[in-house]
Amino acid sequence: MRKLGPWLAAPALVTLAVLAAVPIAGALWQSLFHETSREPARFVGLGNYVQLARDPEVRNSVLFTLQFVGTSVVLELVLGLAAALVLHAKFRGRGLVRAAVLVPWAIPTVVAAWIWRYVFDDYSGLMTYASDVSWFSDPFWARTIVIVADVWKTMPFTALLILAGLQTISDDVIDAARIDGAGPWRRFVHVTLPLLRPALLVALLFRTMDAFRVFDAVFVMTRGKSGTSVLQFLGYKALFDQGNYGKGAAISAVVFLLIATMTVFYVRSVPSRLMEADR
Amino acid sequence: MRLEVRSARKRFGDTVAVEDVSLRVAAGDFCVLLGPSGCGKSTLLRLVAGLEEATSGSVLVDGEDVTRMEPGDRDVAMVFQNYALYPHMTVRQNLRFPLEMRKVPDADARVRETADLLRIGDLMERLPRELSGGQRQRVAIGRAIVRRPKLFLFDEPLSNLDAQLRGDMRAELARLHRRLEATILYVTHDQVEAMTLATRIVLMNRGRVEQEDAPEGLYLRPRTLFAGRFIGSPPMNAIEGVVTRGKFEGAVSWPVEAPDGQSVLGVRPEDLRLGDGPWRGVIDLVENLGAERLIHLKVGDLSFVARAGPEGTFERGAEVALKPVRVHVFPA
Amino acid sequence: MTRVAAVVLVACSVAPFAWFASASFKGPREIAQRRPTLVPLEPTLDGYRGAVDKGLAGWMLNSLIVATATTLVTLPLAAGAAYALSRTRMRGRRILLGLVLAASMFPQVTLAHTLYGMLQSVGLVNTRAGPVFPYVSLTLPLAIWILASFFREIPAELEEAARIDGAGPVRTLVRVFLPVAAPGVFTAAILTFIYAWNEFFFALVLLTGNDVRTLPPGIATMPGQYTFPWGEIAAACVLATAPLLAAVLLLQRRIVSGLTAGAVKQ
Amino acid sequence: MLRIALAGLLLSLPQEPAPVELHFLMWKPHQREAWTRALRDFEKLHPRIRVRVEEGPHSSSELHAMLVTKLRARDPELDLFLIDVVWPAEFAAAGYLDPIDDLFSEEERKRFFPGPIEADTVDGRLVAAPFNVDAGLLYFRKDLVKAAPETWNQLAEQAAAITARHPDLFGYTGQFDRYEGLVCNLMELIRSNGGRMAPSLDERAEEAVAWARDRLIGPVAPRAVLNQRETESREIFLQGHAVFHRNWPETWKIANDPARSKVAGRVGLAPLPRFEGGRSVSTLGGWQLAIASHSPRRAEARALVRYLAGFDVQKRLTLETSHGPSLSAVMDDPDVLARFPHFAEMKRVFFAAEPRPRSPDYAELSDRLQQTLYAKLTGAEDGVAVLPALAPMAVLGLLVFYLSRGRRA
Repeated sequence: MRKLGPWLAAPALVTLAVLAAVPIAGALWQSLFHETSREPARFVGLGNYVQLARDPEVRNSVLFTLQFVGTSVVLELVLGLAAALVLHAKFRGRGLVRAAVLVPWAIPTVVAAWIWRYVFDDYSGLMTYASDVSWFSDPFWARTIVIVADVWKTMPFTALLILAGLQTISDDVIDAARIDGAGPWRRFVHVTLPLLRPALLVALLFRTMDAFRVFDAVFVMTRGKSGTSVLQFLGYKALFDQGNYGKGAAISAVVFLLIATMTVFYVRSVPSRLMEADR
Repeated sequence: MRLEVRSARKRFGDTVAVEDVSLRVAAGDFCVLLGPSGCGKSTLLRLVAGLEEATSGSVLVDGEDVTRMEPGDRDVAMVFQNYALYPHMTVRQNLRFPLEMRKVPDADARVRETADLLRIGDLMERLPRELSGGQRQRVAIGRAIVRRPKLFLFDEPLSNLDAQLRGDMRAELARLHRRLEATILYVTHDQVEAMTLATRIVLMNRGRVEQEDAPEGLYLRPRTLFAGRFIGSPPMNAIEGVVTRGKFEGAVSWPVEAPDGQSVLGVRPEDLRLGDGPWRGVIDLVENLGAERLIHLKVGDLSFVARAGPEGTFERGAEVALKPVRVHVFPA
Repeated sequence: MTRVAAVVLVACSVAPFAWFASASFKGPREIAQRRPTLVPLEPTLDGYRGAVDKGLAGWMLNSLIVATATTLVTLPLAAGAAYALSRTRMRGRRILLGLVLAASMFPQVTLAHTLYGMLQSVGLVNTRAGPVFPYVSLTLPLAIWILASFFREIPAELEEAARIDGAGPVRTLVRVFLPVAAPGVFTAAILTFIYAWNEFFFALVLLTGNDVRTLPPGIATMPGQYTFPWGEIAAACVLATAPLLAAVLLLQRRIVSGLTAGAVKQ
Repeated sequence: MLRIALAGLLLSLPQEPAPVELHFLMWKPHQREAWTRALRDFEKLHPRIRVRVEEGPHSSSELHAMLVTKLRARDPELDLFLIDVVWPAEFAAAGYLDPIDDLFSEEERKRFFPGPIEADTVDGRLVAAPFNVDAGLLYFRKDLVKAAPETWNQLAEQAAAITARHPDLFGYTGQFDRYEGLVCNLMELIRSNGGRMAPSLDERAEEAVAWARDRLIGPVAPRAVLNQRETESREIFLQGHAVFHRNWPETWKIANDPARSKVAGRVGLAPLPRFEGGRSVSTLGGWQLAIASHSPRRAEARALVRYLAGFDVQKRLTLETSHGPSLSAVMDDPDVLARFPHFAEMKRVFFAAEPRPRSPDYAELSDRLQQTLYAKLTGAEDGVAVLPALAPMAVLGLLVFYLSRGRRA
């Protein structure tokens, strides 16, 4: 079976090359041309990127995307950690609680977007009991709601990753700390947290990459208005609404490069052991 | 059935696991590959099994070269350290599997016979996770026996069992070896298992054969200090010194028949007699093991261990005379 | 204390969906009312009937077809690669796994344009087969990662025992390896299916005809020319989520182990 | 040489032409039977031509995406199709449309409403034929409003007076969500103040937008309109919660349908108000018939265009689907007026309907316009301050640094 290795891996790797690597290369190449549904392709080198840099809508989109990623990932980590601690505690009905926590993760993102749009609907939303603010037309609230929807939807995923980390910590280490007189808080800070580092890092890595790819919530809830136009949405609009293929390719290249740099920055800092592949 | 290994070598990258090993196992032999962990004994076993390919050298079964042959075609059975029972199959299916692979006609009869032999008849419909360590071990052995192979390979089969169970299983293995007149190649780091089970022991160290001999031979006539100290526990006392014209001079001196030159005098704790003799030692510690006592004493700045029966009083700090009844000399 | 925290956690997780589900049973008048009622006063199935009229059944069937097709294509590819990456001492294994992990990071929009052109040239735009291609490339990395983690947990002695028992490579794979790896394969299949069922970007871009649309684009573009049917949208959302909820509640342990497989090394 | 000439001759002999299948792509019709009957009659007139209809998605942006895909790929299964009134410039620039100047004489073009013809003429050439017309209209509660307001300020005053007596009513609802509808609603305010939207908002345009922000949304219309489109804003009028309401012609039928509207029978119709010194302007909508430049069946497609743009078919479809015809004469027809008395009022509005700013890059132009107008209306800059945007990322970076700093666990 040893010699079969390369043959077994080949089909998957070829698929990935053709359906992922080639399109990425295509996008990067396409971003060097000015092409629209009305005009043929014309080489402009980095012209598209210069235009993007000068376009305030793109500037706002990059900034909001970063704000979105930062806020939602940090919130998900903190809430996820809290949820994981609750799930890790021993009490009757724990399985039920875990199932309930999984519900948001299982829900399609489009559905989650509709839910929160209905909660915050000006006319017939739940929040009309709270105040008459027209939520989605106010940039601050529109952005907050998009982040809340994402945190609500994916916090369970982070919680599960951290819970897995918690479960690898053997109870007798915690007992030892208890015997050494460490109170619950100090046990958490000096024993649990340090041992949770790998799990927290992996959760951060996965979630940051995913957060950059936000699109569904913005499309359904706000269609990018009130400053919630994330990069993927901007790329979608340029490519499929405005038929500006050069601009769309350039935006999608920016998204890709942002994620690539984050990945390199992360992979260098995540303990290589996690990336360990061989036995 | 005759197994022969001719100057086998195995390298993993730049580390050499087995270095030019040759050995012969006759039919009915219980040959034990003994040595510390990392000495290459398991790798050698896997070479014989065909799970690893020799970098050079060859393996012959009944004179037939099987070096490049698939494990399944070598008519060889193996019992793994972690039993390697198929978790999704019941005991019966585990036993039947090798027979199915070979399309053996009287499979059910052989399975029943093996189950009776190993007294696991009542476990047949259970899954491996529902068995105890000892039961799993017995089923693993059953899966080897049911095939009636030319050669049985054991890879430290008892190391996962507790002391009590290990003793029982050792007796069981010895009984099976006699009943089946099986030819066995057995790997262990436990010298007690080697001494009790083996008809021949191959002591290995850092990929090479240190010494190959019957158990008594290895115990009585160790050829190197390593062999001397590996067999017997607590290990043989070793005193550095020099031999000149039939007399060893070191922290102690004793007449020996050995070539002149730097040497090491080896004395087993059980070969030391306390009470009289030219050597003087001060008792440092007395360990009471019930049936016997281990007396730790200082001779000059050397520390010795001697074995004594339950009688006799030995006080810490007391001075005592002692002499060896047998010595071994090894070139340094 | 943890008991209170657990209640809060459950409430926050389930309440929003529960409220939206209750909205799905409200009639058009009650739902469009200012400051809606919490529980439907006059429950009715109009929402569900309306959603079905809009083509929900078709969307659901399309989602099922696309998700199943994706899973059936992704799993064998992933199993092969995962086996090679975790069981054989293939050269360059670590780099390949790193590449595979990187492949799961690609944003959809970057793939979109060229992939759209490729699919268009073979006439696969606006067909159910269309989205399967991007879905496979997006689910492969996750599936490989999960399967590799599961395969790594299977002791090598099992295969060696089978080889010694005389089973050839194929029989070893079929009779010994796959049955033992089945739970892992099943978990990877569920997660792949759920991803394909939930995916929105490519479904929106590649499936414009209402007869081939899957659930996400169908639901997202439900507000039509004439009505903003909150009742129908809520109903469609409930029906779109039902199969997933069932899967998650029934296979919770499996899904959890899949999600955390390998993510955290002992 | 002779043989080639002969072969050429043979080919051009009038043989019995083979039957042709014409592919017509349109949106999902509301009264499909009316369309089917009209097309079957066309096939009777032209036995050689079969018409195969493909129904695209209803939303115009999705139909746009589908059409561009097919046209870029020169899809053989596309001969005739419907395009929105704002697309001719883009599609003509891309070379997708087969000009049809020769199909309608100067005289015949005059029989269409001027707005659509203007929208369908690109660089002086007629590239599409108007099929139906939409225009912004003012709906109001006849039982509450004595006479429709002439000016926007009058509307505000009347609304204030009425809502004072009926506190549960809103004064006005319209479409002010950030989408194409916002451009239509605000164009009607801006143009009726004599302002211009393209290439940028001029001073009178800014005035009109300011009026909408300060005097309309909030005091008269609920702020919710900033998140509402045609359907949500109409629902409030149908539930009887609004005095005035701006929408397209099809709202007339819905508002008078008792099954769906609480105000059926109490609905008035009028041209949209204007600012002092301006004139009432409605944004032009509606669909045009266009022929694919790459289609080998252009001759047959032109026959179908003439048929569908002809008086008889326009009249029939208007009667059966109640949409606004593109030929003005149809709205004077006694049978039509008998059926739809409100058409008399609507006709004046259709004549005053103006196309939106025209450009080959309309989608981008409209998107930027929506951005600017929405920011002005909500009074909130979309801009993201750099600091609050990067702060969370900094926290994230610190977290990663802290978590990875420890000894390789």
